[in-house]
Amino acid sequence: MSGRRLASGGLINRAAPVRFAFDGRDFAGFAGDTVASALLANGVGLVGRSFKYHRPRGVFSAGPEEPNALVELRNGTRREPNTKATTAELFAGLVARSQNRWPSLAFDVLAINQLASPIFVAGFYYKTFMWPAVLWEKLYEPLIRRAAGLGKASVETDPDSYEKATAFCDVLVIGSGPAGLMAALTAGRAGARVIVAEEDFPLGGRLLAETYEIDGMPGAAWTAGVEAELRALPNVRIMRRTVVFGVYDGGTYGALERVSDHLAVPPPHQPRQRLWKLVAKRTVLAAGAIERPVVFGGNDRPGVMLASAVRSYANRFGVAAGERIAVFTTGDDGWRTAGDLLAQGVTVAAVIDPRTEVAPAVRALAGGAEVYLGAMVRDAHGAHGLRRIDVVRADGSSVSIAADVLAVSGGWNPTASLATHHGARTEWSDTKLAFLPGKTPPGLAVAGAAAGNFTTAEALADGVRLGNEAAVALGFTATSIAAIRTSDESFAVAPLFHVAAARTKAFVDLQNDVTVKDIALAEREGFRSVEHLKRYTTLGMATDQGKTSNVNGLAIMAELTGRSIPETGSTRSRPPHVPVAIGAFAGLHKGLDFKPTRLPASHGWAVARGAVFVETGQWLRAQWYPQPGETDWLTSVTREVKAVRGGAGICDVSTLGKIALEGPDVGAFLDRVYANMFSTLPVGRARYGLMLREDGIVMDDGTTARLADERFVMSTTTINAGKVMQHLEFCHQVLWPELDLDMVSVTEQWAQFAVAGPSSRQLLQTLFGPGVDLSDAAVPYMAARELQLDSIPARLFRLSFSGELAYEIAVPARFGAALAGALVTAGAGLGVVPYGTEALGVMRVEKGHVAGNELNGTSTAGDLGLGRMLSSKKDFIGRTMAARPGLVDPARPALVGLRPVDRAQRLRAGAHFLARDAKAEAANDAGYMTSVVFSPELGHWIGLGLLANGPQRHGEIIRAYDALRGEDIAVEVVPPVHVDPEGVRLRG
Amino acid sequence: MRIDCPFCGSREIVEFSYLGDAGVQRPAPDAGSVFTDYVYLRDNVAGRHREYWYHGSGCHSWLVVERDTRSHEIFSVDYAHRETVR
Amino acid sequence: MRNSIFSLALNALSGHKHWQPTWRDAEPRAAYDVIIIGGGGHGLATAHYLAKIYGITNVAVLEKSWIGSGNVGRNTTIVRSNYLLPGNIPFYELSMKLWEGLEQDLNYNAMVSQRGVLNLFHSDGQRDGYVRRGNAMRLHGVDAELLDQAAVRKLYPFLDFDHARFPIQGGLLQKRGGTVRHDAVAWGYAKTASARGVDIVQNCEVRGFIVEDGQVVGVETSRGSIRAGKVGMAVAGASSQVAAMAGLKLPIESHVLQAFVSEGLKPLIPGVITFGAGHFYISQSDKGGLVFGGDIDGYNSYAQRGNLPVVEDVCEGGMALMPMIGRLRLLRSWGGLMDMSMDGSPIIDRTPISGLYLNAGWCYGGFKATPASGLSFAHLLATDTAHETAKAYRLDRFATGHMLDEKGQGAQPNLH
Amino acid sequence: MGKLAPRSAFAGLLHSAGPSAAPGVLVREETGLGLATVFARAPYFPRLVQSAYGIIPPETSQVVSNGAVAFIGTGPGKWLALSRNGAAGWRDELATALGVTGSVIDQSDGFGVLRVSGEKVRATFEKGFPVDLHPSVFKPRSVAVTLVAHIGVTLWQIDDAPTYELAIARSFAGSFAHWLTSSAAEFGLRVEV
Ligand SMILES: Cc1cc2nc3c(=O)[nH]c(=O)nc-3n(C[C@H](O)[C@H](O)[C@H](O)COP(=O)(O)OP(=O)(O)OC[C@H]3O[C@@H](n4cnc5c(N)ncnc54)[C@H](O)[C@@H]3O)c2cc1C
Ligand SMILES: NC(=O)c1ccc[n+]([C@@H]2O[C@H](COP(=O)([O-])OP(=O)(O)OC[C@H]3O[C@@H](n4cnc5c(N)ncnc54)[C@H](O)[C@@H]3O)[C@@H](O)[C@H]2O)c1
Ligand SMILES: Cc1cc2nc3c(=O)[nH]c(=O)nc-3n(C[C@H](O)[C@H](O)[C@H](O)COP(=O)(O)O)c2cc1C
Ligand SMILES: [Zn+2]
Repeated sequence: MSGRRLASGGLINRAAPVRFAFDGRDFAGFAGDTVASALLANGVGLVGRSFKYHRPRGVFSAGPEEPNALVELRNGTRREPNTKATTAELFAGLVARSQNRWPSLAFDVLAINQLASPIFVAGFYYKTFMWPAVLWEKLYEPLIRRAAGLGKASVETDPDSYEKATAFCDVLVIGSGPAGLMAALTAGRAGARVIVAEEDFPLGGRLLAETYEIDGMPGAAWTAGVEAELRALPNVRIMRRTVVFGVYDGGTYGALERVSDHLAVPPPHQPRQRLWKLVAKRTVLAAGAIERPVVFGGNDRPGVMLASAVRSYANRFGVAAGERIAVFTTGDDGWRTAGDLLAQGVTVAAVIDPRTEVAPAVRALAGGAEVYLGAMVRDAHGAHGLRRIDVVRADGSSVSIAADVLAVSGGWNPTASLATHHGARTEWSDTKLAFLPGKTPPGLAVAGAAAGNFTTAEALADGVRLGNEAAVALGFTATSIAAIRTSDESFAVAPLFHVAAARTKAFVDLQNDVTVKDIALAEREGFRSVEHLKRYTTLGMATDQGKTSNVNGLAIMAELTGRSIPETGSTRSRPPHVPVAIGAFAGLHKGLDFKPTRLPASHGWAVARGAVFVETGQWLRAQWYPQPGETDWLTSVTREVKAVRGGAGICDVSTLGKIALEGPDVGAFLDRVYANMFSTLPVGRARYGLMLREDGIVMDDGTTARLADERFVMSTTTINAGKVMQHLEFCHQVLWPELDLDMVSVTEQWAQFAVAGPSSRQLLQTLFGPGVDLSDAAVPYMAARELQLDSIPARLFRLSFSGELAYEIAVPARFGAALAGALVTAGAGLGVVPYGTEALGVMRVEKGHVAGNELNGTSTAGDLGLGRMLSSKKDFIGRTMAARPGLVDPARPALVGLRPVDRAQRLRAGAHFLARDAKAEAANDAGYMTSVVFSPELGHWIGLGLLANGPQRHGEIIRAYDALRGEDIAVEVVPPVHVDPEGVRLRG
Repeated sequence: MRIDCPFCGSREIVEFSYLGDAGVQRPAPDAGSVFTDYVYLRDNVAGRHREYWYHGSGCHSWLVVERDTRSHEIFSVDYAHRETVR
Repeated sequence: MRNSIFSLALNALSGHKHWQPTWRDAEPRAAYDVIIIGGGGHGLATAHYLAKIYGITNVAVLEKSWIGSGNVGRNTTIVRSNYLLPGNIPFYELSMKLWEGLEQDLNYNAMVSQRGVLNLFHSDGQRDGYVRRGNAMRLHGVDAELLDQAAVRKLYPFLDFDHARFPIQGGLLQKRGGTVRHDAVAWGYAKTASARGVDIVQNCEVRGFIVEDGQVVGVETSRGSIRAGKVGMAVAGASSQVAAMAGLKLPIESHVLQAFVSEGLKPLIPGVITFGAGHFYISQSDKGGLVFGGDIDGYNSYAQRGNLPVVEDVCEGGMALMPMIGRLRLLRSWGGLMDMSMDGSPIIDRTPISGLYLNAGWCYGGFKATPASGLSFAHLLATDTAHETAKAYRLDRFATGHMLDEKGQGAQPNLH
Repeated sequence: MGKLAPRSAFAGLLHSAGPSAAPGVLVREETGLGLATVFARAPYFPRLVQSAYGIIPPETSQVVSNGAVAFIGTGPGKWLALSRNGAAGWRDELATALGVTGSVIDQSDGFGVLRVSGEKVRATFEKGFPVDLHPSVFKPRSVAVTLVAHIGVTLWQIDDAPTYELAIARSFAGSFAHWLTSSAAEFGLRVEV
């Protein structure tokens, strides 16, 4: 293989070449590569353009902290903008493109933004673009919006699926570096149920990227040994490609498993990703640390990289990031990059360290390479790739060094953000030169580099200690682990966050193009709090959330304000720890699976009859049943209504809530929850009931029947079924536990049909046969009966929503579909039709019955003409508050009926009422139309509405004003009951 | 957040509905303006809070949970009225 | 010691010397005519209008942290005046008008962007509700348009029209609605108030009231006691806590509302969209992030952070509405403390304690109210009478039964 | 009138999915069960249950069974009483046996009941059940009333195989079957009759 692939070494599979494309060019890498390592191996240094100035950018890191190497991965509906090349695993046929450039990566027109950079300083938006105001939406904002943003999203539906899952454990170990592995091993050996979550595809953490030895073995080999033991323990579960992204309450951790992202497409029945909720009793956070760069002039040039990343590429991926690599480090760790490179035969151009003294063993790592102590890199040069660096010595003299890669190390930032998700801030340590976790979430302890214990020996020891502590806290016995030998590591580092002498633009936040000058400007303008600094300059707000820039930014602010770093503080980090696909949070709940669908027992029957369905909460209900030749809904609905009023119809009303109440105190209980009286209801009878909220507003209505002395069944509206159940259980369990009764929902148990129309009795008589007496005397209006239908228990209620002679019949739900058929058969000679919710609605409006549009959570019983139902003989929920002046004001809009004066005109719900000659303005708003239907009986549209002083205005002509539709029509105020006001029909 | 239902065990909050302050007491009928306080006024403490939760997707018990509103730490969970457990 | 060789640094940083602090970071003085507790949008706007319209400049805004650290700095930036009830519409419309002139008023670009707010409906009942609302708006002279499904599709072709569990029927569009760059609102008001002499005091937490003869005459703070002729509270999520210092109990609960932003993207969603069949609304920031949110977490909280179920609920709504966002990544989530009132509407009123004034109960909708709230509260503080548009926001409306319940949920704050 | 034909809750809703060679999950609808919600109303309620069925209703979220009849604890003082002898007469039989000591409400049609087993049943359930089903925690006789993919489910474990039974409110059967099918497909789901 050409380019920078080293002759040997690394954890890639050299026997498995993988072809991929970047910006339309074909390349090859190996299994085990990331897109970034494969690009570097092919000598591709320029991979993207920056956010604001469109500056050329290259790979900067080797992990999730990457600010620069963001690509659009995959094509078409699977396009994934802003994907980190440093974590994307290579697969055969992978396609990636660079972003934020036009027309090409090498030549990007918007790079002229750089010329204007003196004006594009932090906060420049706020100071300009104000005149003229109209140009903001038309001109300035579109320009700004187009220039901003990075990748392009696909606008088509994501074709892949996602899953959600929950797993429980005793000990969750986050990270599988030396600290995590030992924590898992100790807790696992002790017998605890352990989950190890590792973001990367192999286990091992930094051990995969370093050359030091553990127990005489290379880190990767040692890792393999531990992994094998962990795999053998049945109580340990290893989750690779799984990042823990958030710490929530109650030991709940959010994690994302990238199940198929390393494949071209997910295998059959496999999701693309799986969202895990990990519920843990104890957690060991062993997420390692991220190297901190130093800020200097031109530090964004492609080729300027983290020193640890250069080591990762060399040791884990067998790639030399450059041909002449210089190292700029403020601590011992960076020297190891020089040592490892030299060992691989890569030229090290120089090692530059601002410290004047370095331990001899560290110094020896640089071998024969040039070393500059007491010196700093001032500026880096090179257009599309690094060419040389200017090094300035303590005495002010400078020297230029040719290099195509500069490996930079300014110390390490512990990856402790998960430990701060509950709100505690990290604490600065002057000795470690790092922010360390402070107060941690309950049950969570931090190990290894994440705790600032940066050496392998410390990481291993932390892991053993905390793994044991967690196990012991859960009642397991600690295990002892023999001391593990590790190579010596020295960790000394000097504080250097930026090189003040820089002559060219020095970037703090590489992705959002925030420079040292921007920070200085923010300081001058008073944005000195780090949180102000962040919001004013956008420092740390990009896709990397400032993982390599926040600390440098605030350190610069600390210098500017003369405060210490702890006084300056750090910004708050928030979930997710790394960006997570929105689809994963939704799992399978999208499209038709957004919410479950509830189907009544007769659904299949209705489908077979060609019904059109409507969503009612989670239920699907038949809305109407079009007949051949009927092309618009109104024709069908009108036919259904006429058929019911002229003969008989059946309608599935199973979706209404049904609650069984049993016990000696049900009557007393109902008296307290209903506004009207129920304890007096005789056995075998039903009564309409009105339920208020405690604030005096109507909550729900329905009928409740007494089937036996201590046995009642209540019905609720479909929408409020759950809410009423919850309310009743509150009243019983909390307010009046002394009342002896039980209640349970039986909505699902009974399939219930309305059978309505003048022929309904005849229909039922056919159904039940002559043995059952259905005469008015035997089953009068509001009767409730338990009887048998074909030796099946059935319930018959003489209730009417339509105003016709009508019944509701209920059978156990398994017979629901059959009953629907049987009802139609029984009514064959009577012209029976099935009718849907529309016809139901038409008839209820004709009868002036209130429903959802009127029971809207703000209407009182009085508003709905039901004021007389409020019993004065007893206390009930809502009684006291219903008497407040605002709720009994006679001027409140109250229920009326409406008819268009010109009968040909259509009414519209939502129209507002105005007096006939009133101007259309708010002061004259007298109420609004709540429900409208076309009445087949009357041959014109009718409505219900809430009108100020309504009941006193019957006969008045007012206007229904619907400005939205440009309509303004004269309507007559009439009583709400439009059809059969005397109720002759329902007594049949 | 997870609530340790005394009947069902530890469950995620999606199974529960929240009602609020369990410190309020429904006044006697005709208590007048005390009713306004009952229905509308809340201590809304920052700290330990006794509150009603309903395990509607579980055992249907109304619970009183004592919880810190600053940390979401839960100290105790009990049936709203032990008497209902016969 | 090592620092010395690096202290050269500071000298290089002199490029933008002429810029002044946007506001004076004032030291608290011993007494003011008016103290406003809370350096959020409402507190700072109140100071601006007190100084500008009522000429009262001996004013301090006391902020316990940095200004804008509360909800003004963490909201989803939507402004609109598409309200339903007569007690609300004029107030929010005043606010809308003030937004429209804000940049000129403040000489600060808060990026008021009238990109349109679309509320979708998915059922006939919902449509009727929106028609009622739209007509109420039109009666108040507020713009509103009813869109059918085809019109919605034309505007937003990428919504799920064909495989949706709750199909989109149409929407109510307010074209004048839109977004405003939230932080800049706080900074802009702070800038002009400060320029007129108002003291903006950060890191100054009010811990108690100075009460003499039953009258509030000042506050105790983390930076000492400060006296005042009048004290106004505009502390949003902390309303109950601060009121309790004066012995007051409010019809308010504090709940957490989360919000979310995606990674930056090229322009994708031109306006603001609200899903009608789930808890989800979305817009795109000028930086390119999709800014979205949903419902509150639903339990009393002062934690300023939420839990996972609501994140899932919001993303489920998002995927149901626009399945193309599946591969886009959620970058950051956060929470704010909502002062959820018992009827979902705010309170701008005097309190039973003389000298103490209340501005609270904004729930999750108070950002859009910032200018009108500031103006009305300034009016109340200056004149002791309610501003014309804020007359319905009385504290005693719960006792008298004149609630302003836009959602019809009753006295359950977590449902508003 | 002819006899009304019953239709079980999951009739026509369960379909095999995924690899069929060695299916990891087996499912079967249990029909012909009697179900009732039973509340204890008096202290001697357990004794009446015992004398009728030889079992004591558990006070915790457990199921106790005599083979033909099981009491599944679904709440304090509340059980789903299951009879394998069919729905007909089950409520009345229980009501007679318990007299005034208990309330009995027929639910034989309120739920569809599935019996699910197989090598991969826990791996499947992990994708929906927010309850710890590890054998050290959830064992034969354990019961959980919970939410799976927004659907209420009552789950109880039959044996160590593990075999479970689940009761799902009838109207949700289609949505639940869909969840089960898509979650088990990767392991192979076989519908048994
Ligand atoms: C996630 C989220 C999304 C939202 N989305 C929208 C939206 O799209 N549209 C909309 O209109 N509204 C929205 N809101 C609501 C809106 O942000 C708030 O209603 C509004 O900002 C509240 O007013 P404020 O700006 O004055 O509050 P804040 O900014 O919270 O100001 C209150 C200030 O008081 C300070 N304070 C508290 N206690 C003390 C004390 N003792 N001493 C001194 N200072 C104190 C606080 O630190 C804070 O700075 C949203 C809110 C959130 C959290
Ligand atoms: N000497 C130094 O200056 C220095 C500095 C830093 C690190 N190190 C080396 O690093 C190692 C530290 O060991 P360690 O175990 O603490 O860390 P580590 O870096 O070796 O391992 C951390 C692991 O956690 C994973 N991870 C991070 N966040 C995660 C998340 N949210 N979810 C899932 N996985 C996540 C990472 O992918 C990584 O594999 C030692 O080998 C040490 O020598 C040395
Ligand atoms: C409208 C809006 C847009 C935001 N865009 C971003 C963003 O692009 N990147 C980011 O990191 N945070 C963004 N945030 C979130 C803030 O970083 C921060 O989380 C929020 O203001 C709350 O503050 P806190 O997290 O410090 O408590 C945005 C916030 C808002 C309100
Ligand atoms: Zn429970």
